[in-house]
Amino acid sequence: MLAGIAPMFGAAEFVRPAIDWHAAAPELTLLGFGALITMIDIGWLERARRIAAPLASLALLATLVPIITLALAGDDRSMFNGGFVVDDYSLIMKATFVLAGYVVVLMSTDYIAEGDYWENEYYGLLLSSILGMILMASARDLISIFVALELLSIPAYMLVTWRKRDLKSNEAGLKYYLMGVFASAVMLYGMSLLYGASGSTLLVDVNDAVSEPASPSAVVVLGIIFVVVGFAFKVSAFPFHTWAPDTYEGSPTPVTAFISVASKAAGFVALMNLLFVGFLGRDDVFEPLMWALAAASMTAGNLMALRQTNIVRLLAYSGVAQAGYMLAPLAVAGTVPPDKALTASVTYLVIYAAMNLGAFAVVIAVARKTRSAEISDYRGLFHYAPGLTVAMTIFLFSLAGIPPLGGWLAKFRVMEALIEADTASGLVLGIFVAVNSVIALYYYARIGFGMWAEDAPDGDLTPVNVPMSLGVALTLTAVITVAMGVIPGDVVGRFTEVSLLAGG
Amino acid sequence: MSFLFGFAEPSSVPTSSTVAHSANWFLEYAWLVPLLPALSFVGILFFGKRMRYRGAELGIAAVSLSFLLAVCAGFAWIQHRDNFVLPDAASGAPATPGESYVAVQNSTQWLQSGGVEFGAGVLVDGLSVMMLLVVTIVSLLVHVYSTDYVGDDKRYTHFFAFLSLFTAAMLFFVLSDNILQMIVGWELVGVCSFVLIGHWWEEKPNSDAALKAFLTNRVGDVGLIIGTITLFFAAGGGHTFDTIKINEAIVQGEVGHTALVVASLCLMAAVMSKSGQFILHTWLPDAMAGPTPVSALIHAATMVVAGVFMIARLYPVFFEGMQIGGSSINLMATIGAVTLVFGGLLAFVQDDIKKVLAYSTVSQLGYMVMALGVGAWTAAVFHLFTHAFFKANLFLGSGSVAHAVHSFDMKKDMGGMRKFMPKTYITFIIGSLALAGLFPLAGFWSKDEILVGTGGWGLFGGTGGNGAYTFHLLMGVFGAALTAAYMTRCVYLTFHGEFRGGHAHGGHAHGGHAHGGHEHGGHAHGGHAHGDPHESGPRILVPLYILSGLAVVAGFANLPAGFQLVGDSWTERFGHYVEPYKSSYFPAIDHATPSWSLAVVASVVALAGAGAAIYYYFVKVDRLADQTQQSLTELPDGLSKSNALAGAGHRVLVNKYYLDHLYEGVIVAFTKGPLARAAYWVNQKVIDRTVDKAGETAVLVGRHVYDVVDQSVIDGFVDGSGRVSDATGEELRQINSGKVQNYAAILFAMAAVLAGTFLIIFAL
Amino acid sequence: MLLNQFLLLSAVLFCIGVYGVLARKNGVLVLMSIELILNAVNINLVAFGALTADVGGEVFALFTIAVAAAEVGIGLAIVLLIYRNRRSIDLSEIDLMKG
Amino acid sequence: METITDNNWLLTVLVFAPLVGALIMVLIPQQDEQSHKQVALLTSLVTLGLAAFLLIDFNYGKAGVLQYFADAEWIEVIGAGYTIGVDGMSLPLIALTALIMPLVFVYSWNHIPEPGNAKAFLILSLILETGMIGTFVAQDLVLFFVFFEVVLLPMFFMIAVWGGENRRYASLKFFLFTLFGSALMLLSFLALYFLTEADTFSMLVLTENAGEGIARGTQLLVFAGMFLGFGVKVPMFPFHTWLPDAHTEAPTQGSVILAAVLLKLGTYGFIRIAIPMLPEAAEAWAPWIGLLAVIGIIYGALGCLAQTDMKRLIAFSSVAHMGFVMLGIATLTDFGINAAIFGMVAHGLITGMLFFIAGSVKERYHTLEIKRLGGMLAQAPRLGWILGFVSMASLGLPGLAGFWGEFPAILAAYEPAVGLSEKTFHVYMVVAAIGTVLAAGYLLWLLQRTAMGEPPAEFADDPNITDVSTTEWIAWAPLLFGIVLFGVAPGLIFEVTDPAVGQSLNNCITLTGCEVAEAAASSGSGGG
Repeated sequence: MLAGIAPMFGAAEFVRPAIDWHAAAPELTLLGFGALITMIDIGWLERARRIAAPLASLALLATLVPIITLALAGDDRSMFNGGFVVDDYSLIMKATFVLAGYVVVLMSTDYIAEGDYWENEYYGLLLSSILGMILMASARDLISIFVALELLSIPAYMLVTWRKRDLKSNEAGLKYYLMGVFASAVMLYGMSLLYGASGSTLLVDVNDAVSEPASPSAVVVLGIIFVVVGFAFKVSAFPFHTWAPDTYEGSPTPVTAFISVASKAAGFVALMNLLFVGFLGRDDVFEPLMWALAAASMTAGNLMALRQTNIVRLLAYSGVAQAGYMLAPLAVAGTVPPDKALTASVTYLVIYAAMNLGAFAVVIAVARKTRSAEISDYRGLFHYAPGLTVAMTIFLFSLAGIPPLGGWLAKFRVMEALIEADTASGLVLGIFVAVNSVIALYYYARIGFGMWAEDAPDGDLTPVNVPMSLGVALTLTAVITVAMGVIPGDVVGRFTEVSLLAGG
Repeated sequence: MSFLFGFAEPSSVPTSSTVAHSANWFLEYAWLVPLLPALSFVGILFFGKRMRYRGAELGIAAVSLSFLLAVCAGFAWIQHRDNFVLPDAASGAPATPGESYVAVQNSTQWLQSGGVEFGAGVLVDGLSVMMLLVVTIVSLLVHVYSTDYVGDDKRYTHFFAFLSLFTAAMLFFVLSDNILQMIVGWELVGVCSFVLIGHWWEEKPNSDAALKAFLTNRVGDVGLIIGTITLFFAAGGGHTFDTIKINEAIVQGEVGHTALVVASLCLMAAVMSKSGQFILHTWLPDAMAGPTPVSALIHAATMVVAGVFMIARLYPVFFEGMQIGGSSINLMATIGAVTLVFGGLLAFVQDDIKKVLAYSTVSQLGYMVMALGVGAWTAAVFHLFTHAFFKANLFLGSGSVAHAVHSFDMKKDMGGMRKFMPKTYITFIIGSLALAGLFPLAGFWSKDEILVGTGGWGLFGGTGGNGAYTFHLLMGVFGAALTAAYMTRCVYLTFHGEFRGGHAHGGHAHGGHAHGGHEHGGHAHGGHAHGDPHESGPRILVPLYILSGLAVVAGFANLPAGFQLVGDSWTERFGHYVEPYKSSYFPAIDHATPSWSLAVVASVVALAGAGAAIYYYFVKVDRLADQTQQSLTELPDGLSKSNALAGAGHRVLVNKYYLDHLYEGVIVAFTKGPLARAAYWVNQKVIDRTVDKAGETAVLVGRHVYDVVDQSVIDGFVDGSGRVSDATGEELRQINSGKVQNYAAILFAMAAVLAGTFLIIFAL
Repeated sequence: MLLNQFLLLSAVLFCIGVYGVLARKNGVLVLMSIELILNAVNINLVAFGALTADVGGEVFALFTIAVAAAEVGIGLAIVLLIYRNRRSIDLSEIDLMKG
Repeated sequence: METITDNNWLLTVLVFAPLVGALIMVLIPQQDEQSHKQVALLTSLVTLGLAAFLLIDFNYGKAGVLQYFADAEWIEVIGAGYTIGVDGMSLPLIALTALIMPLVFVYSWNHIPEPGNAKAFLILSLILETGMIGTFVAQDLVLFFVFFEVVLLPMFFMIAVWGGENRRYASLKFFLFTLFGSALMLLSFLALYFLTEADTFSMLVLTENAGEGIARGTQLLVFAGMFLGFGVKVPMFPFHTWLPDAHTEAPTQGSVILAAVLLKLGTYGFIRIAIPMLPEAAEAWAPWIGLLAVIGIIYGALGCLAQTDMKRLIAFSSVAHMGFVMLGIATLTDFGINAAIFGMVAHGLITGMLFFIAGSVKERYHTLEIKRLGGMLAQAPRLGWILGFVSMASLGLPGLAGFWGEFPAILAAYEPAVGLSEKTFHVYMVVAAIGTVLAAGYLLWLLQRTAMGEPPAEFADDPNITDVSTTEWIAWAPLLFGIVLFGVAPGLIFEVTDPAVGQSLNNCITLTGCEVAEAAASSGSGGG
């Protein structure tokens, strides 16, 4: 496929790269809608408020259309020397991002409208962040990964700070921003080293170069580590998770949901792109690295979650642990067939997206009544909001990995990959996963216990008013969570075909 | 009736050379005998309260029918034994009728597991038929007796239900054709015993006694289980519980000696608990907390002989395992001997009439076990047979007395009862004489056969037997003297002297006694509550008559060979029909020749024992009682009562003849005083305490294990790991200090650390 | 030879930037330190690009510069927001949320 | 391997019928308690009817063969199939489950525990039923795992919401323990998948394969994982500590279900999965299993003796009883495993019944403290007698069901499978036999303290203390009947399980040479 592509510099004549418009359609659609929302905002100001959310929903659903048509077309596509690739994996991730974004919009609708916030910009920024994500799914080039990362991050910094007069929101934004920038700086430094080692920004070339025995080892190792550290921040792996609890707590909850799911997923997508396309030849370096990150994340995340009293912070730490589970298959990515580790992580990501979004949806719904995210305020929820309680139970225990809820399949796939590696390190990590799911269960079950078995504080039993859009978000995520556990059949079946097109 | 009793050709081919499928209806369908009381149990349980006689009529009807069937089975067995002809395998020629002893077995598959089939069925031979008769008749009489005795009890129906269940279980047990089934029966009778001992469970001593009985038996059951299992794997080519197969295998020497030693020792433990052998006997006297009919039926006549029956049934196991006949010392005989003496001594110091009888039962069971231990199988089984009648007689008699005085305390509440209850007195005397072994009552014959069977020949010059068990012979003779003596004491205290109960203790009898009072605590005694005691009614007396009649005649069932007064066809009938001698499943034992001289000596010793006691009680105590105008129960013998009655006592002691002195001071005082008391002390303070302590220790250990191991160590580990997790989580939280520059420091530092580490690993 | 000097410069610059990020309390100075780090990266990229005669490095550097501008813009906005609400931009005081 | 696929819709309907009932109940408003009770009972009766049909239609001549076998795709990507079937090993347990649930619902008719909400309570119970039956029919490891875990959540909530004072601790402990075990168990399942050539979760194939081609050391490790998973559920010493807490705090119905069925999931796992699939490792582990089993027997009994709470005592007795079951399993003989299955059913009936009684006692006396109770025979004679009867059954009285779980297990320990140390198992046998004494000790002690004696002053005139009510009779009668029936006719169960157990062990014979009690098979009839 590289054939016919001339060197891009020097005396050679410039050849206009062929553009597959169908392949780029999702990004273009989203870009168009994002621009539209921004324009409407500029033009209509207040009058645009009412249509902002529906328009954003429409944008995301519209973006889904080319993703589906691409999936139906079924063939892998590649552009720009393999810097932009559309394959099953990227389509699934794009669909996940778009659907997660859609759920976030549903969750945001009333939250943003009821608060005294700007709405039009909110959706515009949300869409551009999602645009960064779906771009990331196709990026197979250091530059485009970098650009996609910044495209998804910069709007997120602003969204986190959305409650302008709220000190916590300010602080959350500052921390997220600063840590984000530090991390991307480290990552960039690593990228520059990798570029230096390979002389190309294309991941395929990077892989060729780093796999060479002759490649300068120190530069490659440092490059890999710095890049991984940069994305370890994004996925909030221990010990690069520090920002997450503070940011989650301070931001508007729908945004928290967004960064805890979509942004984390984007981090994983980038990481997987890099590992599977760029560094696969150096599994001797990234496997121990991933192993350490995974083990540390799941253990520390769970242990810290044990002591939390705020449900958002708890979900933040549980997110750290979940990141650990998702990283685990990457620790054997070079040992098992790469597809295996990849599909394990992808499956986990998709299921995690559903259940974690759902959990945040419940947090939003409950906060509508209690105005609080303290765990103690969840006591007795069952007595006045049984539906929400059942939903929250589903999400929490799915996160804990209890069959038949979706989370079990996610953990199953992770363990499957680890065991298939048939190495001591894989087995030990498997035991880490097993033991950690027990620790994790403790805090999930504690919330469950409080909701079901304790009395409501002050005996206040007024029901929770759940607006329709939030209800749709809840239903959607709950159904997906359960369905993924009981009849994952075809949906997960598609993931088997997930393989990274190496870019060619 | 001929088709029922008569013998016909076997309708089917015998499954094994020694087991016949009899065409005889009563032997084939012997399982009906236990089934009837079982049905009666169910019937009484569900409908008893609604019946006219509150369920008693159903129980009596069922047991009567069982009794009739048992009698028919007895006749049928006699026919079978005399006429069955087993074709000689080699020549095909029939052997002489009556020569072969072939049991009837009727089995069906019960369950199948691991490729092994387990049968359930009846094994009918002389032994089981004899047991059927004994159990059904005693049970029937006890049923009748109980209608009066517990007539006012609030749990009357329930009482009869469990009498029925017990009868069924016991019959089931004796008919078992395999050990597994025996275990079932064995445990079921234990449960009935538990329930009936604890019949008046409102009072703690009763439920304590019930628990003790059950738990002591449970200890023995460990042996039963292990012994049974050992046999299951060792005998009959492996994997069978069938008693005949096991026995045959052992007789033919197919079973390893070690397995038999283990099995016999284990089973012996079970026997010791069930049949009240030293040192597991302590539950039996306590079991007297149950109603008297229960004591008569379960704790004298039937259940407690289950152990003896088991030895008899599995005799080859013990014969080989204990090396009966192979050595002059064997465990079983010695346990029996110790038990019989020990029990006899203990019977001396009891104030409670039922306890006297209970220890007497222990002692007599000791005789049976000793007899089996020395190889005198028939004698043991015969003693079982006769003992059932006279001991049931005695128990029911004591109940009759207690019914009148509302107490079992001989010293406090009885005395002079012969004036009030002459009929009971007579039956009681007959029972006592039979028990003491007075010629020609039942006990004489059976006890004499046991003594003969010991073959302690050095002394009396007889022949035969399975080794010279001289020690056991001496113990047996000594036991005979003890028996006669304690029964004399019992009779004196109960029926002679002055009545000590009634008005003097009127208020006392109902409430205070630790053990006697509750017997009638449950019901109001109408108009005669505080009047003089009076004779019991016919429903109590008739069973007494029948049993005392049996106590007289039962001994004639097995007159010794060579008893010249009757022809040979009248001697050893019991042995002939019961003992599976020369059958394939019975060891080759050597029958001892009866010895008249031994019988005479034993009788004289017994009479001496009785005479001493008569002299002591009827002469000395009576005289002192006359002098002091008191109703005395014993002499102030200086050992226990020197302070209490010093004045009168010293005068008597100073004035006694030399013979008196020798007699009282040495023989009686020693036997009755230190020896019996020492035995009693050992019994109460050592053995009984051990039993109780074992229970307490188990509870204490349980507490300790629970507190220390379970709650502290294991649970502590679990909770501790939780706390450690929590604490670690708390520590880790410090990382999130809230300061963004600290976060940045962690980010860069970790990046540097990782970079450094990996550089060292990969680049250097 | 040439390359090593550039890389060294870049590394030193990176470290100075990191030091600034960690040591300065003033939010604006931290933002400036970030610029130092990003420029360290740019030096690297351009140096490597020159070494391999590949324009990719320069292109990457251009992207970095552009994105850095956007980032710092956002950063300044956030710092300004904080200043409005708290009347202080001392980063060490901002620890409402922790644990 | 041969399977029979006739009527294979039956099992699916059987498994999911309770779930359908639960879904119907979701639609009924919470206030309408009566409808909830009716629907729940009806659903469980339908399930019982289906189970009865299964019992009738089952081909007993081929009890060793999987019947009603269905094999459909489920999660292709991980190679997990919807494979279900039933043979003689699982049939009794399915019947037990189907029987227990209607009784629980009958009992619930007027015994909805505090704080009420019949709807949620009954829905959870129905989900439990699906999970339990599903576990017994699953013939695919992943499906088994999922059903095995499905029961966790409802039981957790049952304890957490409707439990006693200390329910928070107890429910969490239950949940964490079982999850810990099953997480490691899952690792083992996966290892098994990858280690066998076939790359399958099909239990049929894995059983046939019987660990072939897996290195001994690996087998041991894999077995250890299952051992933990199943052992926690059983529960074996020293993983038992969740059980007394869970039982003590759980509502009566929860305790009954827990004791009657849930504990069996662990032992069932051993005989269905761990042993036939990894016979070599089983052989190596068997002495240790046996050791823990007999420790459990003695330990559980000692624990019972230390208890002051009736329910806790019954809970501890489960540790001892399951010790007998595990001892039977540890012998690795068909005889021992038959005994184990019988023991499971018997324990289900008996201990389930004991918990029912404990619940009724609690309802009447508002306490279960043994010290305060007494004289039940005087105040509620039928209740007292039932307690006595069931205690007798529990201590292994011959003629009642409990005996056939205990005695054959002890018997089997005399002659464990070839390759196991006879001496070791002889010691186990003796210790287990001694355990029966202790069992009698604590049960009779309980009986004496609670049922016998005069009623204590505080309850003497309590009008609350009534005899057995009609709903209680209806709920209990089948259990009581079952205890007698299986005690008198143990063949009813043994003859169903025997071929299946033999079948599953046969495979292990051919491969590892542990000729399990072949002598027994050839020796033919024992009782004539």
